[in-house]
Amino acid sequence: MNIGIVRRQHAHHFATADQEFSASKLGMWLFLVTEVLLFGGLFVGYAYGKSVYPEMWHEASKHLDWKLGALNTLFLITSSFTMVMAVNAAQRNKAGEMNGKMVGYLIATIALAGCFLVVKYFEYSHKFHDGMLPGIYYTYSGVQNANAHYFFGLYFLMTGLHGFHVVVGMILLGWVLVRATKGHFYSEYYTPVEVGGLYWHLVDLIWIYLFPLLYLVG
Amino acid sequence: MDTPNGYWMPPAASTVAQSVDDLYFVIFWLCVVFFFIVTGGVVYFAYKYRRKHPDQLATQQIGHNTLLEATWTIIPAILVIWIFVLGFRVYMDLIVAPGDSLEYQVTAKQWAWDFRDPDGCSVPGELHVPAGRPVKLTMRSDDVIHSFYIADFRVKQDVLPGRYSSVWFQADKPGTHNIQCTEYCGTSHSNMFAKVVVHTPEEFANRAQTFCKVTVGKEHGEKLYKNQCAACHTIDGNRLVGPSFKGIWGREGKMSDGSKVIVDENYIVESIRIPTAKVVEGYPPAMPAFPTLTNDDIASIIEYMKTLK
Amino acid sequence: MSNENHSAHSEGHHGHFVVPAAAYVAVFIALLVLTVVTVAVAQVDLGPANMPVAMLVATMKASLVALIFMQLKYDDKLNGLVFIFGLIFLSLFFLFTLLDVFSREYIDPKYGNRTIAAEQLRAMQNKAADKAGVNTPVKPGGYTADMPAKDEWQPPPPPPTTPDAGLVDGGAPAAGSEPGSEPGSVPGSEAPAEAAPAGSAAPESAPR
Amino acid sequence: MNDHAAHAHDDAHDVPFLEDGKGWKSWLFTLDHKRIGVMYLWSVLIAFAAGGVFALLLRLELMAPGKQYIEADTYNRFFTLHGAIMVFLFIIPAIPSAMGNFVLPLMLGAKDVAFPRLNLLSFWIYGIGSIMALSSIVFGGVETGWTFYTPYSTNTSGAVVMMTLSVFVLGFSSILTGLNFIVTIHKMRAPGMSFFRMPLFVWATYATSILQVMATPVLGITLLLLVAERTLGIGIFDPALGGDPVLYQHFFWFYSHPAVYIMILPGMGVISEIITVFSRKTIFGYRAIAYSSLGIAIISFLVWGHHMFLSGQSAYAGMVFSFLTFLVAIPSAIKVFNWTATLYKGSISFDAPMMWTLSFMVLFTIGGLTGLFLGALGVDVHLHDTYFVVAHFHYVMMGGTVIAFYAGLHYWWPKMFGVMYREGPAKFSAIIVFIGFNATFFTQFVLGTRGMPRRYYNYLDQYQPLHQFSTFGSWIIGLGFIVMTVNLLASFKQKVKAPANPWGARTLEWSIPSPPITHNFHKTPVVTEGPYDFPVEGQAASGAEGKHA
Repeated sequence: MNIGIVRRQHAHHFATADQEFSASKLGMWLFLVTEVLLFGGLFVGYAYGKSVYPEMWHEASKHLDWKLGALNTLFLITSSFTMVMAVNAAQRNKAGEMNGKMVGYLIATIALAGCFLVVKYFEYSHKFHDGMLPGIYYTYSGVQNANAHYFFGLYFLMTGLHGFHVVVGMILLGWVLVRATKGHFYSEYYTPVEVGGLYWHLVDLIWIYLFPLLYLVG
Repeated sequence: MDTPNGYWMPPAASTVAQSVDDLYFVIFWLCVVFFFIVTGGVVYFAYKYRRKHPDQLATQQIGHNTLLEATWTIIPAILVIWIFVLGFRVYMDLIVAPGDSLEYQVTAKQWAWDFRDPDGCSVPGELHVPAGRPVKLTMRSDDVIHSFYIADFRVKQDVLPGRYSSVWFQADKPGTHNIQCTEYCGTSHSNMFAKVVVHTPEEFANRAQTFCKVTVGKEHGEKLYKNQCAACHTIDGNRLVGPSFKGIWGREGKMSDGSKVIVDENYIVESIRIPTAKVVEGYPPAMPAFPTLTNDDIASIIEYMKTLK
Repeated sequence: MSNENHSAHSEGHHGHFVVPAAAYVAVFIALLVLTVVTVAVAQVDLGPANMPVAMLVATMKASLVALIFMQLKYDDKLNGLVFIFGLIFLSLFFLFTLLDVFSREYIDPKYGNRTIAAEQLRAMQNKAADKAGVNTPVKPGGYTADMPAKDEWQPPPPPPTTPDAGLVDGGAPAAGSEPGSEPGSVPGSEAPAEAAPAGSAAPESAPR
Repeated sequence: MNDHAAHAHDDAHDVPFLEDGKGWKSWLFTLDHKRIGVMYLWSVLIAFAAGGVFALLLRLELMAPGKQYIEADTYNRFFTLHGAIMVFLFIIPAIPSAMGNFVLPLMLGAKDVAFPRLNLLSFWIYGIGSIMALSSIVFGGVETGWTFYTPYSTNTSGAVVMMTLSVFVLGFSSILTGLNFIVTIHKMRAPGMSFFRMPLFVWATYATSILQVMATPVLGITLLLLVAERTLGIGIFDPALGGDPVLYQHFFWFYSHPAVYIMILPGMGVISEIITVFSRKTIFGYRAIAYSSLGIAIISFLVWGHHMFLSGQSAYAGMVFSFLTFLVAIPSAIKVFNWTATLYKGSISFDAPMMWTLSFMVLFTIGGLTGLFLGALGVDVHLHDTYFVVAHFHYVMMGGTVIAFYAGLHYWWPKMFGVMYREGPAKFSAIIVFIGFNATFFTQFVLGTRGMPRRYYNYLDQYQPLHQFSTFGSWIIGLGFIVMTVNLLASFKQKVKAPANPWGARTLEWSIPSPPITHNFHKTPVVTEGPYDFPVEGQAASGAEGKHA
C-alpha cells in the first residue's frame, strides 16, 4: 500500500534536523537510565531478600512456573526483533515503498506484547487462586519457610511494574503504528519509531534479567 | 549536676567522654583556622580592592595558579584524612564493649524506657549502674525505631524493632544523668525522658534493700505512673492521648460500646492487661499492653490513683 | 566530553548509519540460543555458582540487545556513556547496601544481628500472623528454641566472680559483696503474675 | 513535531516575552522557557513563604518547654510540613527550575530548551504534585518527618500515602527538568561555545541535572515501596513482617544525599557568576570549579551512609562511608578558595547581589566546616540527631542555597522583568537576614553539642535560654525576608526601566534587551572567547564591546 510519505520541517528552535534527531535520542537514553535505576531499586530489594532469607527464597521461587517465564522470554525477544526490523524498514523507506513492511513489523511487535500479557494473566490468576499474594494477603501454606510473602511481594512488584511498562509500550507503539499508516515516517524522519524501539528494547532488557532471577535461580 | 565540660559540651561523666570532647575541640580549632582564612581573605580583599570610582577595572586578570591550587587541594585532603583516623579511633572505643561489662537489657516502646539489670531488678524509668564498672546495654524496641542517648556519657545508639543493638559506657563518679530519645518515634517522642543513676559500688551492692525493693505503695505507683503512663495520661485534667487520671478513682465512665463502668480495681487491672477490652468513648484504642508490670506494680498504681483528687 | 561544534544552518548529513538486517537476524538467533542455554543451565544445580552463571548469560544477552538492537555500537558515544554511568551508580547502590547487610555482625559477634534477630523475628512474625488474621503455620526455620516470651524472663548468668580490678581507684574494693556473687537476695527472676494473655496482638500503636 | 512553524522567521516577533500573549491561557500553555521559568519562580516563592511560616510557628512553640500554644501532635505535623515543603516544593526546584529555565538557554545562545513541551509538562507535574502535597493536610496530615522513616510511617494513621505519592509526582518533574537541561547543554550550545567557554552556572546546572536524572528514580521506587508497604503490607521495610527499617534508610538516603547536592550545586553556580561580575575579574581556577562540580556530582553517590552511622548500619560500613564523606568535602573547599582568590586584585562593588554573595561566602563556609564534625565517627555519636545537625544543614541549605537563590534573584531580576529594584532595601535585607540567621542557627550549634535532640516539642529546662534566643533570631530572619520581598515587588510599581546590561557582565544573556524577546536572539550568536574576559585597568577593553550582536 504505497500511500507515499508526508514531508516534515524540523522544529524551529533546532538548527538542523540532525541536531533534533540526536537530541531526541539522547533525551530517550537519559529516560531509559531513569527506568534502569527505578527497576534497580527493586533488584536491590531482591538482593537483600535473597541474602537474608536464602532457603525461603529458593523454596518460594520453586513455586513459579519457569515454562511460562521461558515462553514470555521468547515472546519479548521476538517482539524486540520485529521492532528492530520495523526501525530498519523505516530507515530504508525512501518514498513510501517500505511502508507496508514497517506497519507489518509494528503490528507483529504489538501482537507479541499482547501474548506476553496474556501469559502473564494466566500466571497471576493461578497465583491469586492459590493465595500466593504479597504481604498480608498471603494465605498460601505450601512454603515451609517463614516470610514467603516477602518473596511474592517482590515478585508481584517486579513483574507488575514490568507488566505496566509493557502496557505503556503497547500504547506508545500503537501511536507510532497509527502515524506509520499515515506515512509520516521515511528515511529522513523516523525518530518516533527509533525512540519507541529504544523504549521497547529496554523493557525486553529488564525482562532478560527478571526471568533468570525470579524463575530459574531464585 | 556536674559542671559542664567547657562552654560547648555537657559534663564529661564517662571514661570515653573526654576523648570525644578532645576530638571535638581538635576539629573545632581546625575549623576556626580555616574559617578565618576564608572570611579574612574575603573581608580583606573586599576592603582592599573595593571600587573607588564607577568605571574602575580590575588591576590584573589572574586566571589560575597551579601551585596555589595544588596546595589548597592537598593540604585539606591530608587534614581531613587525619580527622577521619582520629574519629575512627575514638569510634572504636565507643562501640567495642570490654569483656567484663555488666549486661543490662533495655526495652524501648512508644514513649517509655524499661531497664532490667543483670539480676532482674527493674526500677521504672531509672537505670541504676555501679560507678567504675563498664556497663553494656542490649536494647530492643517493641514498636518503632527509638534512639538511646545519654548526653553526659556521649553515647547514642538507635534501638530497632526486630533486632538487638548494643551500647556500652563506664561512669566514673556517682551522679544522675538524663536519658533522651533522639529518633523521632511519635506524639510523645519528646517526653521519653529517663534517668541513669550512678551509685558507689557499695550502694549498688545492697540495692536489693534500697531501690530494688518493690514496696507496694503510692510512691512506687507514682514512679510507675511517671515512667509508663505520663506519656499518654495527664493528672491535671486535660486530655493527652488517653483520658486524664484526675479524680479517676470511683468515677463513672461511658465506654465506646455505650456501656457505663465504675472505675475500680478490676477495671484498672483489665485496662492494663488487655487495653482494648474497654475503651472510653471518644478515645482511640491506642493503648499498648504492659506485660512487664507485675501485680505489685499495678497495686501500687491503684494506690497512687486513689490519691489523685 | 564530546563537543561536536556543528556549523549553524548546514544541512544535516542524511545517512544515519543503517544497520544491515542480517546483523539483526544473527543477534535474534543468538538471543534465542542464549535463552535456551540459560534455561538448560538452570536445570543443573551448580550450588553457589548458580547466580553468577545466570547473571553472566543474562548480561551477554543484555549487551547484545543494547549494542546492536539499540545501536549503541553505531551511535554517538554520548548515549553509551550515559547508559554506562547509570549502571555505575546502580552498582554503587548494590555494593554499599550489601556491604552493610553482610558486615552487620562484624564488630559485635556476641549480639550479632543474625542469630538473636532471627529468633526475635520469629516472635514478631507470630504476632504479625495473628494481626493479619493469616493462618500460616510459622515453623521455626531450623533455629534453636523460640526466644523465651517476655514474661518468663530469666536473667542471663551473673558475670564471673573474680575480684574486679577496675574498681574506683583509691576506693577499697567492696567488702566481698561482688554484685554477681549476690545469693538470691536480689529478687532473681520475679515471675510477673499471670502473663498477658498468650499471643496477645502486637501492641498496635495505632490502627494501620 | 512542532506546529509553531507559523512564526518561524524571527524579525516579525520582536515583542518582549512578557507582552507576547495576554491572559492566563498564554501563560499556562506557553512553550517559552522564560515564561515557564517565571511561573516556577512565583510557585517556589509561595512555597518558601509557606515553609517559612511553619518555621516561625515551630520556633514560637519552642520558646519554652511544654505547651506554648499548640499540641505535640500539631507540632509534629508542622515540622513535617516545614521539612517537606522546603525540600520538595522550594529548594529542589528553586534554582534549577525557576532560574535555570530562564537563564540556561540564554547563556547557551539557544532559542529554547531542547524539549519545550516536556518543559511545560514538568511545570504541570510540579503543580499537580504541590496541590497533592498541600491537600494531604486536609486528609489527616502527616507527622512522620520529611524522611518518612519506617516502621513508624507504615504503622501510623494520617495521609502518608497521599504525601508520598505527591513527592513521587514532584520527583518526576525534577527528572524531566534535569533530562531537558542535559540535552540542551549537549546539543544546543551556540556555535563556538565549547564546553570550557560555558559559564560556570551552566556547569553547575549540568552537574545538578546529572544528579536529578540519576538519583531521583530511586526516590521514586522508595516511595512506591512505601505505598505498597502501607497498602499491601509487603513487609520489605516493616520488621513485624520480616523486613528491615535500615534497608529503607539505604533506599531513602541513596537519593537524599545526592538531593542535598542538587540543592547546593546550582547555588554555587550562581555565586561563581556573581562574584566575577561584581569584582570585574575573571574567575580564579575556571577548570578547577568546573571539574569540582562534576566531582561533587559523582562522589555524592558514595557517601549516603553518613546519615546512618547510628541507625543499626554495620560499623564496618560506617567507617567506609565516613572516609568517603571526607573526600566529598574537598571539592567544596576548592570552590570556596577559588571564589576567595577571585576577589584578589579585582574592582569590587557592593551592589545587592554582591552583598548576598558575601553573606553566602561566610555562611556556607561555616556550614561546610561543621560537616567535618558530623563526618568524623567519634564525634557523630554524640552529635547525631541533635540540634547540631539541624544547625549544620540550615547553614548549608539556607545559608548556602537560599541566600545564593536570592543573590541570583537580585542579579537576574532586571533581565527577567526589565525593571530595577531599589538598592537600599535590598542591601538592608541582606544584612538583616545575615544577622538573624546567625542569631538563630549559631545558638543551635551550642544546643546541639549540649545534647538537645532534634524534633523535640518539649525539652529539658536547661536548654530554654538558647531556644528563646534562637526564636528571637528567627523573627529577625522573617523581618529580613519581608523587607526583601516588598522591595522586589515594589519594583513593578516603580517601573524604573532596566538597561540591557546593568552590571557589565560578559555572559550571553546580558547581550540582549531585558526583558528578552520571545526568541531570545535575533541571530544565533557566535562565541569567540570565555564568559569572564574582563578588561584590565589601563589596557584598551579587549576587542570591540559589541563582539556578539
